[in-house]
Amino acid sequence: MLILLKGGRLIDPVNQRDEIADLWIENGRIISPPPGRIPDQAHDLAGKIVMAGAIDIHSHIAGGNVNTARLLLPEMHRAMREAELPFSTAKWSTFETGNIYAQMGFTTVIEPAVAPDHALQAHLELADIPIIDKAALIVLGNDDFLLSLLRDGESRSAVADYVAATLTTANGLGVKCINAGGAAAFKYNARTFELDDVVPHYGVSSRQIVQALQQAVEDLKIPHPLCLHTNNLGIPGNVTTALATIEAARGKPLHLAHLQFYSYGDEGDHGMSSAAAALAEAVNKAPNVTVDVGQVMFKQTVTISSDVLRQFNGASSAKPRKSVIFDGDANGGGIVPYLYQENSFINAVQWACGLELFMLIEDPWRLFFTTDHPNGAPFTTYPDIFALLMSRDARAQAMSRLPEDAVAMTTLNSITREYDLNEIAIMTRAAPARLLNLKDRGHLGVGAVADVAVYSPDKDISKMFRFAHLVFKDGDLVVRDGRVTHYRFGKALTVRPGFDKAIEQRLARYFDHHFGVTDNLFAVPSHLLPHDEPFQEVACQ
Amino acid sequence: MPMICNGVRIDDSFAEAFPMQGTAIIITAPNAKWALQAAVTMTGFATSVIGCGAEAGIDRELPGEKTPDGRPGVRVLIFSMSGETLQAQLVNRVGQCVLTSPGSACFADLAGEERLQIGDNIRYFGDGWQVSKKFGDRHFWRVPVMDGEFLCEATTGLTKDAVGGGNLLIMGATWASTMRATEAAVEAMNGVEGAVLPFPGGAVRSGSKVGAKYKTMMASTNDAYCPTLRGAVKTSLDDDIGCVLEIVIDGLTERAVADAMRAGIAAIVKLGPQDGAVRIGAGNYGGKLGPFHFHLKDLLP
Amino acid sequence: MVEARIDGKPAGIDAAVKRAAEILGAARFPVIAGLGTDVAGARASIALAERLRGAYDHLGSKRIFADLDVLRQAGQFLTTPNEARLHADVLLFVGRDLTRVWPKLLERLAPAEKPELALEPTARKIIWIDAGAVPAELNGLPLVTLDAPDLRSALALVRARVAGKPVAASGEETKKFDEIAKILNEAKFGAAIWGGETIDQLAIEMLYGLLADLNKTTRFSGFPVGAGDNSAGVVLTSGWMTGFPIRTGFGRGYPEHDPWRFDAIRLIESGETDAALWVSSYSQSTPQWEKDIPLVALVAPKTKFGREPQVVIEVGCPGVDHDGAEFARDTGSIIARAASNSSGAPLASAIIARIAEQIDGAV
Amino acid sequence: MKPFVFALKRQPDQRLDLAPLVPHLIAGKSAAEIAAIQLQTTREKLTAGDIFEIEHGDAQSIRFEGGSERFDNVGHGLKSGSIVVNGNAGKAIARFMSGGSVTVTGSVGPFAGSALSGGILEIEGDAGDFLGAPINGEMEGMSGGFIFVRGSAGERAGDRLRRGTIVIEGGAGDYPGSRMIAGTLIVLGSSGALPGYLMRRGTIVLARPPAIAPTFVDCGVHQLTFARVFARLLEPQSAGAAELLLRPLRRLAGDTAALGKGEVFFPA
Repeated sequence: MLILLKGGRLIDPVNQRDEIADLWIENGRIISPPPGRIPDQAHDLAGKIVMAGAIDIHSHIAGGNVNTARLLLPEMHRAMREAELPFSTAKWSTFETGNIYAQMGFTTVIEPAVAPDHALQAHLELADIPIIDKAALIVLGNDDFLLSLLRDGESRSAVADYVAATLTTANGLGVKCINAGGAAAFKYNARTFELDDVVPHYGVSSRQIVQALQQAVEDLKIPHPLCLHTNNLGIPGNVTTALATIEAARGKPLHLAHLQFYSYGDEGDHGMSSAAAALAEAVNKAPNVTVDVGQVMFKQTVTISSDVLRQFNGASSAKPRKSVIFDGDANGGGIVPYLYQENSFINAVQWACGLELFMLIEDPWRLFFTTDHPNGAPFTTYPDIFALLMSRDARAQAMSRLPEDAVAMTTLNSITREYDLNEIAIMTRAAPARLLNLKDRGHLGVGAVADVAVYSPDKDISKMFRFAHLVFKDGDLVVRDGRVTHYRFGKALTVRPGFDKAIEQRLARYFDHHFGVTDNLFAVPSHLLPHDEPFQEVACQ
Repeated sequence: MPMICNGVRIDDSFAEAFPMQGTAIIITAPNAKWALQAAVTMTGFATSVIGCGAEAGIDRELPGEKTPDGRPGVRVLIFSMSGETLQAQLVNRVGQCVLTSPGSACFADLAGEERLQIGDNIRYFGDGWQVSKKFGDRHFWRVPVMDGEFLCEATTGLTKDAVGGGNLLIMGATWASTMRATEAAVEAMNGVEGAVLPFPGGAVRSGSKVGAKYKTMMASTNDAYCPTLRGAVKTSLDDDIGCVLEIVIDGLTERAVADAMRAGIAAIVKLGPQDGAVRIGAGNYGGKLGPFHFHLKDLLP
Repeated sequence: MVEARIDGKPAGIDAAVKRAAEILGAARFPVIAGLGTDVAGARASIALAERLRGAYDHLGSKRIFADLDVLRQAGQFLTTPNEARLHADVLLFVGRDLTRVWPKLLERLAPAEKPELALEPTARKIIWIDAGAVPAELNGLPLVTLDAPDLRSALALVRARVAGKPVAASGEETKKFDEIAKILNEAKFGAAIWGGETIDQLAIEMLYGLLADLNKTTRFSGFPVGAGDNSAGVVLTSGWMTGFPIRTGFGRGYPEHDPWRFDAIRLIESGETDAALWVSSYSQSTPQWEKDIPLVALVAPKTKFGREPQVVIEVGCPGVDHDGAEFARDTGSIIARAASNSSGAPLASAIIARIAEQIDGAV
Repeated sequence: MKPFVFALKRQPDQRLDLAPLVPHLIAGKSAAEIAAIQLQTTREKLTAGDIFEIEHGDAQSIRFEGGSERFDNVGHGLKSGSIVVNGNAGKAIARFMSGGSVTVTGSVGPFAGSALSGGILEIEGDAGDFLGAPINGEMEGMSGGFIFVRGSAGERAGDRLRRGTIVIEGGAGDYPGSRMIAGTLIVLGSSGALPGYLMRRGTIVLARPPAIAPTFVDCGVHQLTFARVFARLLEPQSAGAAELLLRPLRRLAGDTAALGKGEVFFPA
């Protein structure tokens, strides 16, 4: 089928285009204008904005902890509306997730925390998210096997082989590390865990674990740098941890996840202040570092994290007052419902911290748009955040509802920057594709996958981004006027780094001896997933 | 020119009164004796806001059928110039005098949107063992004490429409005849609901004027009514007056104060000048200080 | 050779599927019950329920909700069998039928071995409340058992004494509970394992409270042995598909979760449901309701019915006849179970999908 | 004004959701609009007009003439006014009610008065399990108001009760007052096993208690003033409850396995 998107304003930072032009699609790809051919389908996009489909690099949409959150809070997601497509109104379901993402013009979403032993469930869930492509980052760094390798001083290649084998079995796109060593130390009753604290029994520090994984990712040429959720998340004064972690990266690629949660000083009467400006400056000076924000919005949400130590400590502020604390085989996790409130001093500072990072980190190619869904806010708030980024007035209006003393602990009031659509397109399309080495995504050039989002410009920026005018996935028109018209199912993106297969036998012996089970229990056989050819490989660099 | 009723001269004057804030509570106990004891103790040393922080008195005693817990009780009114002071005085007095009194319980007895804490504050005496109980809109605290539990309503209503400083000046020939008239008036006034007479036995012999020669004194003796100074100052006394006593009235409403004054005047008039008072007057400051003016001529029997 | 019957007579599978679709498609409010099937079977069943605008339930509901209601009304501390095996210096077993419910329990936890990942590997201490007959594997281990005529009161006593609170028990009794409390309080990383028929929801909530109290000063977690027939896998699948666990219905075109309304037995006995699909591929379980309503059964071979269903199709067992994804107690996660004795027996998921294709409105 | 009457034409085949038939939702609607309100819970559409003969009247005073155990959510979220069911009702009657009154002459299903926060629910027959209790993942049960059950209640009456008063004049099933957060539960008939299991605070008064768990400790026999007050306040609605409260009562404090600041009373 030949499709013509006629006369829209194409915003395509990769190809440095911002102009009124036609866009042609055929067989799921963007093609050069075919001279003399008549399109099978044509859309007049005069006055519309055309961008590549958006890519979310960090959103907890599947896996054991996410599903536990669903089961923990049935009272929070009662469906009320008849479905047009199966399960499309089933709140918090995989189906609703795909529907809402697609309606906003997102076409690829990364689930950033899949435990290797829960990879099959995560992929079963991802497979049931319609429309979008997706991927999983695999969590390592609290696992006995890795910590034992480090304790025993094993070689860099042994670590890399283990990482590659695990990633391959679990069908991941990259490696995530969450409070390196902290979850393991929590099993020995540690209640805090710093960058240079040592995991009992193993004698290795958090810093050593991070650096070993960072090295392995680099050695394996995995595109996505190690995605790090570092120590002391959410604790006032933790900016020192974040700054030390940037130092610890030693100039090598590192992705710091949901940086907002690490941008806190401990000044003022409440012992909580924004240190986002200092942190942004450090990020500006460290070209090896990429970050995503983890913006907070004022809403009921549920925090879902494999940082079980932090979640245990946070469980006392659960609202409603219930939580699940899971000591898993490695990280485990904690599910703690939480209500961000405008009248809360701390929440107001958190909200401002995120926006300060957005505004003060200069390079949109190294700054990613996230709420750490659902930890800072549900991904359904994205359109509202775009509005805040693009309008100083919208920020001022939002600030006026917050405690003045909280706003005073931040620099947000003095910031005038307003994002333009080009910067939005870099942050949500071009940069994520580059980060993940997805050469045929995130742009509108010839040969790119025809993931295209068309928006109707509106004074109400939030409305514009909430309901895309049209969305194409692989050249298939799936959203019209903000509503999904039919389902299709995308792929899970994976990497397949090469490694020495000897590690597999070693792992088999390990599982047999330690756990008394065979390691292939954790395999993710594609024939057990509901759609054919569920995976798509992304090349290592 | 004075009016004359049953031979008693009534000044063409008025009592000048001030807005106060006030509340009402009911104190109960296993018997009337201990209910009254708690009430008397709580309303002790509550004659004048000038020195006592609050003005308080017993409004009336209640039989079991009329109290929330079916035990004998006493209704107490307490007044002060500000809500804050009233709150502090209420908690202090209930805490020191009612909580401590054997068998007592304490209930709100005034409706109102604005609330004063009682049990909400006193509960902390329970050291964590206090128990909150709600019934519909009513909220009680149960505080364990050595004879069982002190039950105390969480809050009571606050009125800002209270009136303090209604008064009658009772003037007679001798102390004995003046006191007879005063006692008759007090007894009659005690029958009026919503008003109390905060001074000892309802009577005050040290009526005051505003200010003094001494800078530290806000008020000082009302020399114009002191019989021993009648030649030395500009006196207000007639030749046949050898003694003056005053009754001060605080009420939850302007109406209650007026009713009490009316009842008092009637009792004095009924007694007549032979055995009682020859003249009734009222204290005022020229009408510039207090917004409530109770003209005696309007309160005649 | 696929075994299928219509009204008790042998039938071809196509005819059986067609008849099944007619029965279910004609119903006002059908229910899919049993649900003893793998993730694919659960997924197909839930999708069919959505299409039929019916409801679904699992044969292990009672046990499922005993645990799930605690999790969602109070919270939970959870760990895995691996962690209990490698870390736990104290094991707290609750319920006399744990090893009957999960025969491999002790093999998995290897209680006789010292916990390899403990800081100071010493012999494990084991407490068994409501022990019944203690399995031979535990002979010679440091074991404290407590016979509890009333398990609920026993757990309450343990929790109260762990927190040093007063109880109304004799000195002798209190001494016993204090001994247990001391072991629990001194655990470095303890693991509680509960389940079976003797523990109800409130007792589990009491146990959760005990874990919460212990975690104020030390580490303690646990896991339920759960119900069989892939109940946990079905609940998880239902979770991501609808947001809710089993006992969810689609009568109004969107998922409504209601453990009382969508209890399959209640639905059928009350007459609110007028046709049922029974799925049991792990065991020869049969429906527990009395009422005679049109029934389609996808069951393990040789399943015996008191009353012949309108349609019977025999299906394979996941992990035996065919590969399947299912929840494994061994790991506490959904795993890929390869066929141990691969056969041509049809997959429940495939049959259900074929039935769904024939329902009106299929796309 | 005469009441607004919904007279049942015939027993429904399916459960009905009567939540839309409350005063604040029908006020101002025409007869045709009300008759068109959909009440079905299956794909078979059923409107109010299909099920009831509707007699227009004062929307603040609704009467159901003829009930059904398939009537769910009667009086859901009632804010003011009155609803009378002349017959039985199903699940979750008066759930989320915050004011007004709901009266049922027959018996009701489970979760009656669930999360009720104000007003009066009176059930002349029996109530099912989980009277006043939270549903599924909700953390709090009834949080104010009154429930009077003239017959008996099922298991776990007053589960997670947080505030308010429940009087059951008949018996109660197992675990009355389970997990109570606060509030008052009074049972005049016999009670099932383990009253007050896991209760944190609150008051349970049982005329005929079963054996009580060992995590309730004896605090002696008392005649407490609060009981006298409650007796007086309850007298007009339940003479039996008032009579029970005025007797000398033994006080057990518990559940000491949980917070332990609750109490179970029974006649000495």
